[in-house]
Amino acid sequence: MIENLTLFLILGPALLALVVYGAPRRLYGPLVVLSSALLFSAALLAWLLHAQSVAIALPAWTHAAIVLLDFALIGYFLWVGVRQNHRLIVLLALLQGALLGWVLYALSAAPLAEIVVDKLGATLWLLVTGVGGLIAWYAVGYMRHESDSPRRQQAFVAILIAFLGVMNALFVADSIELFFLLFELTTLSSFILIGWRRDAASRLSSLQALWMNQLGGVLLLLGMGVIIWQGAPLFFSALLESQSGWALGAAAFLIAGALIKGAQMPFDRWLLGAMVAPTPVSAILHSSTMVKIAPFMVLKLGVLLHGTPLAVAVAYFGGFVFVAGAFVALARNHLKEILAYSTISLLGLMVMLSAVATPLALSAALTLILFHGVAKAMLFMEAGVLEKLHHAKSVDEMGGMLSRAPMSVFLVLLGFASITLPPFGALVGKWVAIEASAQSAFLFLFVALGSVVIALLYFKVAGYMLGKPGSQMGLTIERIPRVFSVTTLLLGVTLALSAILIAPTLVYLIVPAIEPFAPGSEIAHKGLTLMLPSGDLPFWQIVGAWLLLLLLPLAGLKRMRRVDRVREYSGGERIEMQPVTFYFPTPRWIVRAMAIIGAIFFGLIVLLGGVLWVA
Amino acid sequence: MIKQLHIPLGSQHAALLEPLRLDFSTENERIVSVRSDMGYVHRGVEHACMNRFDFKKVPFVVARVCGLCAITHSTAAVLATEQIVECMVSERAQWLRMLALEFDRIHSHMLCLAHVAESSGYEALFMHTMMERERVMEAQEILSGNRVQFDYATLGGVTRDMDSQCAQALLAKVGALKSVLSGLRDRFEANWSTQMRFKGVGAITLEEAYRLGTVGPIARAAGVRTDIRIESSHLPYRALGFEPIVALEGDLYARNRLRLEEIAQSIELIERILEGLPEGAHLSKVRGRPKGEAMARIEAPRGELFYYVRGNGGAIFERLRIRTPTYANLKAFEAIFLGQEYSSIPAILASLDPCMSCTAK
Amino acid sequence: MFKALIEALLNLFKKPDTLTPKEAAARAPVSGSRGAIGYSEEACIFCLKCEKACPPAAILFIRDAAGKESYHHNPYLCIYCGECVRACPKPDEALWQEERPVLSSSDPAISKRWFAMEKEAVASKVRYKKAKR
Amino acid sequence: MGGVVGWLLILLAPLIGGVLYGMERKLKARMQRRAGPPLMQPFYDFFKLIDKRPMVVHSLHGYLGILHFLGMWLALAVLLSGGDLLMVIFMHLLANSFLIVAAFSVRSVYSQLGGMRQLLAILAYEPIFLLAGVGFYFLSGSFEAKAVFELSSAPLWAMWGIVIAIIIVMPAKLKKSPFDMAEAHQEIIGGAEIEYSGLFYEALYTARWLEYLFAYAFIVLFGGANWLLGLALAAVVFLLVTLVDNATTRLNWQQTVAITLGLSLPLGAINLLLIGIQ
Amino acid sequence: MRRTEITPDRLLGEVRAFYDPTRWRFLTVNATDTGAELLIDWIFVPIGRDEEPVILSSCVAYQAPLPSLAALIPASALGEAEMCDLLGVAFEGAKPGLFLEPDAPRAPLLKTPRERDDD
Amino acid sequence: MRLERFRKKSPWILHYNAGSCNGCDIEILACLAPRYDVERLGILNRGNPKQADILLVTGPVTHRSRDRLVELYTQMAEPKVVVAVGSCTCSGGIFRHMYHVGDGVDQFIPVDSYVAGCAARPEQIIEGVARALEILEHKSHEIERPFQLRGPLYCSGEQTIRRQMAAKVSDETN
Ligand code: NFV
Ligand code: SF4
Ligand code: SF4
Ligand code: SF4
Repeated sequence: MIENLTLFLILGPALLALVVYGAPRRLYGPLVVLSSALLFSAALLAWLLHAQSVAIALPAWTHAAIVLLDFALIGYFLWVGVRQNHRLIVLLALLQGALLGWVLYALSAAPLAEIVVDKLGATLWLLVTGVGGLIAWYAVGYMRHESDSPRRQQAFVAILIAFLGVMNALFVADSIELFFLLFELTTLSSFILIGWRRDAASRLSSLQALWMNQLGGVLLLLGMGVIIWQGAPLFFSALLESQSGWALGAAAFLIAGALIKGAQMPFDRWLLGAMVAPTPVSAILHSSTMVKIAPFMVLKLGVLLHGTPLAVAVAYFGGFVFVAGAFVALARNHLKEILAYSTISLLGLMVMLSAVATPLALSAALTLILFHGVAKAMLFMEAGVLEKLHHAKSVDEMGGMLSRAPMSVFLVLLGFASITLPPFGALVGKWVAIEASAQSAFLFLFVALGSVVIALLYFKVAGYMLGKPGSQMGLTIERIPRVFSVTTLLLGVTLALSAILIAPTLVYLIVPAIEPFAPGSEIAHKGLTLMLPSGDLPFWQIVGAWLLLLLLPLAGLKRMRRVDRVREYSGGERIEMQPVTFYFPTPRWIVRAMAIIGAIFFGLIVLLGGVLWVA
Repeated sequence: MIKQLHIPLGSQHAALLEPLRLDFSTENERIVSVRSDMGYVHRGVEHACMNRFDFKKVPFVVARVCGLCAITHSTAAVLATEQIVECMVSERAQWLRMLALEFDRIHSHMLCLAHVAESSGYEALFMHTMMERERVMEAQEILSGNRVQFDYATLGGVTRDMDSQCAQALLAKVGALKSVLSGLRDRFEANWSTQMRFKGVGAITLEEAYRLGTVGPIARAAGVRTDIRIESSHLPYRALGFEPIVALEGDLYARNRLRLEEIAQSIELIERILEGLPEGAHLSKVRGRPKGEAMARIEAPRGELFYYVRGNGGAIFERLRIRTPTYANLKAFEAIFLGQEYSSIPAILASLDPCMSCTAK
Repeated sequence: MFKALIEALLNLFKKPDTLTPKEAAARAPVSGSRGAIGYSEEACIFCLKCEKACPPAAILFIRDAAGKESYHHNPYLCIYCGECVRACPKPDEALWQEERPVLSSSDPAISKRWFAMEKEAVASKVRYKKAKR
Repeated sequence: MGGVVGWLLILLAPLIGGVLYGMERKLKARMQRRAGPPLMQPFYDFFKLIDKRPMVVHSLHGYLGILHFLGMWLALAVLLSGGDLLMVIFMHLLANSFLIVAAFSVRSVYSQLGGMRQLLAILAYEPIFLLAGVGFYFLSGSFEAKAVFELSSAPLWAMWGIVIAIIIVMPAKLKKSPFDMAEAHQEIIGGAEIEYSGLFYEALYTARWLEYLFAYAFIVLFGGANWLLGLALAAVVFLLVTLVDNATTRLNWQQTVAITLGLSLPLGAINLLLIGIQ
Repeated sequence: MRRTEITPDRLLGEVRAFYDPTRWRFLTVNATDTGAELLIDWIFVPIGRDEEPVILSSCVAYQAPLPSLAALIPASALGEAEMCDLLGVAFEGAKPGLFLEPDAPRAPLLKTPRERDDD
Repeated sequence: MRLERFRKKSPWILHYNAGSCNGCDIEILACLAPRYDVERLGILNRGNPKQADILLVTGPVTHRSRDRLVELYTQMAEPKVVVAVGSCTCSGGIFRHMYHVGDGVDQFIPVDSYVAGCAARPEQIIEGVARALEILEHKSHEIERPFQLRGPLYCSGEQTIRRQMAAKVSDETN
């Protein structure tokens, strides 16, 4: 059963994408909904049925197909580079080709299954198909507001759906060779989708994304090279079992490659550039699923790193990015940019936790991966709604959005709250994070500082949206197309429900997924009470905070009676005050310094890889 | 990104004693431009003095231009009028006028200092300064019978004489004040937080001070050696051996110190006046009606106060013109505000010691 | 800061500068303090010098048909300058300034009544002049 | 704490907080050589505020004030019931976030500046409190306040640096000079509070009492099992904070953030390092 | 009071000729309604010395346009605005409204106050 | 419990200078200083109309400040009292009949306590405030309107919109 589901989850999206693309205009919307539902049910079923790891060996011909596809991709990149006259891309493509050729040349077949479905993979499928499916659905509505031809719109949505298959496969690929292909496929989809709008900015951003991700590919290939050099099989499971130094070296390269995909500094620019693309792109590729490759990779190899200087380097790198990303975000003004940087920042935290690799830390990391995915997807979708329906892109234009788009603002606030306030998943993740990182030196300082800065960031933006309500602020729910409201509300409800059920959620969703990597997690629950070894989160606190946060929107809807309305104090003058906000201009040198520090960390990781390999 | 945010201050505001409206455009709280409206207190005193009140009432009316420097207004009006009516003012009366002026300076400066402390969030220092200020207020009551509006200077002299008992009481009050002055200075200066808050804040350069025509403590704190007490001979300040105090930095810190030093100086002057008070009548008769024109300048607590009077032989002035020190300084305010943090504005404003009721009359 | 800290600490043990209600009540105004304006009709010779001298016109004399003047004073208009007393030929007898200040009032009519009185004072003089002519 | 005492304290919190606030006002007045208000003044204010005609800028704003109060109570309850210290801090953030959102939701520059500065104040003190939480964890092996109260040797001795750090940021938390820029009466007239009146201001006013109690209860933790020592420490800090309030001017937000973080964060970190080494 | 008579168009030249901000302070501009015309005085006082002030003056018709000193002496703008407000002097660049509200009398310090423009 | 009792014990002040000469204002400031320490009576200077119970006005109300005065007054929640401090505030004082003043605050808003003096002494001010507090204790929660408000208050359902209340005056006077 699992095998079939796996195949469906991997290949199904491509098929469905074809159907969606080819479907008549009228049918394509429902078809997207249907595909999303199908995929999600499959993922849910797989998750429910999953008992232990299932290995799936692919038929021999697939190897040839993989190789073919690999070269096709690299060839395509080369072509893009030549056509766009982008030397770096050409160079990297050639490098990739050479490295790949060499790897393939030295590769010897191993009797291992290419795909291993473990609980972690099954859990991540839920995220990919759940969030991704909703985004695809949302994209149907979103693309109607684009100037594209219907055919092209359908193509766009189809690519999104097909992409889900890639991600599904990626999270269960055991063969690094296969993983490389999938990695390159995500690069390709990034490139295509970022460049979707075909204007100058899109072109530049997409090319930037391409070369940076190619560099990631090169690093992956280097990692593979190390493994091949040692004559070891090109599989994660094999890699994890070998205890020698070269394995660490290989892991370092693999992780470094993944970190680029996770847009960790100094490679943050490409994710920022993704802003120019239609919003669903940002939502699906760059916040909720694709960038998660970075923490996923660290999480996967975490056990191998455990206790090595490499782990320390990666952890501090992650911690640094957490704080630095939040700081840089403070200075930003476009909502999407802010969201992008806070994604980078939080990815840093996940990377850090994955590198710490204690059961608690891994649980925290996975919690963050999941809930951040849900929250960020929702936030990006709302950003899209604000952009499309209210023509507000920068935070300035959102002054007083509350009176125009209460529902969107409310959901944005919910999204922000879910990352900064108890009892939401992401915050609980952070809480667990501190409790986990407290055991390992000073990492928690990063967590403490970073979470405060993130809170500052979010409240600042939230405040701005609330800034200028109309004179008599009654909240009337605005009319927005059903696609938008249903998709975002579903995510919102997920956040709200998971918040009150956070204890069971953690115990039944997160812990089993982490178990195989770091057995002996001490997270438990009693009813709604969440219990960690170092402290409890009793149910009444969860419920209390939840009620307060839920009372708020209810309160907003209920007008007070028998209470006078008065105008704001303005020193006795009858002037309308305008909303204000601070901006925190991060001086250029700080941004540069942060990039440099990031680069040093990054270089250190790669260097450590090299040293460990040689040693 | 909208970088400029407008922060209005006033017309009613906790940091303001008087209605005044400042509209700051700020970047992150840093002032980039300011617009002001200082006409809230315009009552039309000049008009009333030219239409309703006869010249003998004018000193009492113009005293109500401002309660902080009431005595300077009435003295200036009196000094100007005395030039164009027949009257002999005794030396004693002139000395007593100086005495009242110096008291007024002390109380005004102390109020300003207290207000600076309050505006910078140092409530205890505000209380402390106000507590010490009570001594001056009491002295003023002993001197004139009222705490604020002295109604002391009048045409031909002063409204009441002073006996030796009164002089003793005054000496005791200023003596007590003198003894606490150094402690007060310590609290303004020997404190890291006041230094952080005041040093280099709200500064004006010497050049600007000249260019913008500043007067009074603001000018002196920036290094301009200007003091009407030496620049005019309406009042016999020279007999007291007077030398103006000047500071260099021109910032809030310097202005605080300058005011404290001027308080000490005024105390000294008061002691000298009480010591060498000449004998004579405190009040002499005024004959005739104002005819011709005259001007008078005196050093008010905030700087140069100018009165111009013109009579045509009638009981009512043909023209009375007041130019107050704050009025002269207003242009400099803008220059001082620019580039400051909004959070320092109340303190800066307090230290500039603006007086809108003087300005708008 | 430390000096200020210590001083604040020491202040805890000093008697507060605040007047207690009793002290405040017992505290007579400073001798010579300028307070309420007192008037005695018996001593007054109705020279009207005080009315003329008063800057805010807080003293009004209203003349009835018989030419009898009645004195009116508005303590809520008076500026307590003492000019009236200085102008009065019989200071301390007809008109004097007390040391105690005037107490507050809640009578909402003070202002209105005075407006009427101001008109009346002018009118009464005109009327009287006319009648005399 | 925990147990019946804890819950009793939680119930009576506004009362105790009110008295604490009254004491502070009295103390402050005496330090300024004034007689000061009666001890029960906060309660007089309380009853008066109930009696005012209710008035809001808009409903949401009013509700948010009440939510702020409830949130503060919840945060206090988490602390006094011996809950997880990190959660205590997050709950406190939750409570404050209502106020901040409220501050931004009205069209008043002062309110919004207040909200902004409140955020910055949080930036200034929150990391230190998190640091303290971790410090307690190092000593007791648990993040729970309960566990701290079982420590036989008072954490005060081991966590000296953090105690000092907390004392440094305390004014920022309680909105006292020199770090009271969030309230800054003379600049932004109370900041976030400015648009509240009557009953709704009441919520903020009482939330402030709770905030006092919250802050000082956190200090009591440093006494460990020896809660008398903790109380004494809290009393000393109380006196100290009031004294400093009466001996300094207000600093602006840049200075505040620089001083609090620049001074207390390294101090706390070094202290933690030392604890870690042991 | 010693006056130097000038004509308005010579004002700027005259002032430039002697005005040194470190030696002279511009005290104020003053206007007096003599009943037939306006007497305008520009008063300069010495800084730090007890000397006679310099008074430049000029008699002009009520509505005659007058040059502004603001470019040379920033502090003069205020005085000019006030004179414009209270006496209706037509200084270059000065607008009424510094002190007076819309419903107040126009140019109240003139001997025969002007009618309000709007009624 | 009779809540009215507490009004007297915690009167918060808003001070507005409607064109005074500052004389009375500095005496109000002196009331806050240690010598007279009005906080002993529970008095706090809030500087914010919304949280104030007593409006201390000084000055004869100049034309430019009258709108502001009324605006601030309407922003105060009932029960509230107004204390006119100083002769010029009670009746215009020396400024009476000048062309840019309104001859006393009671031309604009109801005054509960008139404090004489020029300048009013701190003792007088405190006494005047005390008198106003007696009145405050017996006031109802009914809306109090500024005098220059003509026409009905804007009400929707059970709530009164105080914004309009102030705007009316502005329309009238400008
Ligand atoms: N400006 C001014 Fe005055 C002073 N000093 C004026 O003569 O205070 Ni009101
Ligand atoms: S004291 Fe002055 S104001 Fe009062 S009645 Fe006498 S002259 Fe008039
Ligand atoms: S001046 Fe004296 S005597 Fe003359 S009317 Fe007045 S009170 Fe009477
Ligand atoms: S009553 Fe007198 S002292 Fe008080 S403000 Fe009015 S004019 Fe000034």
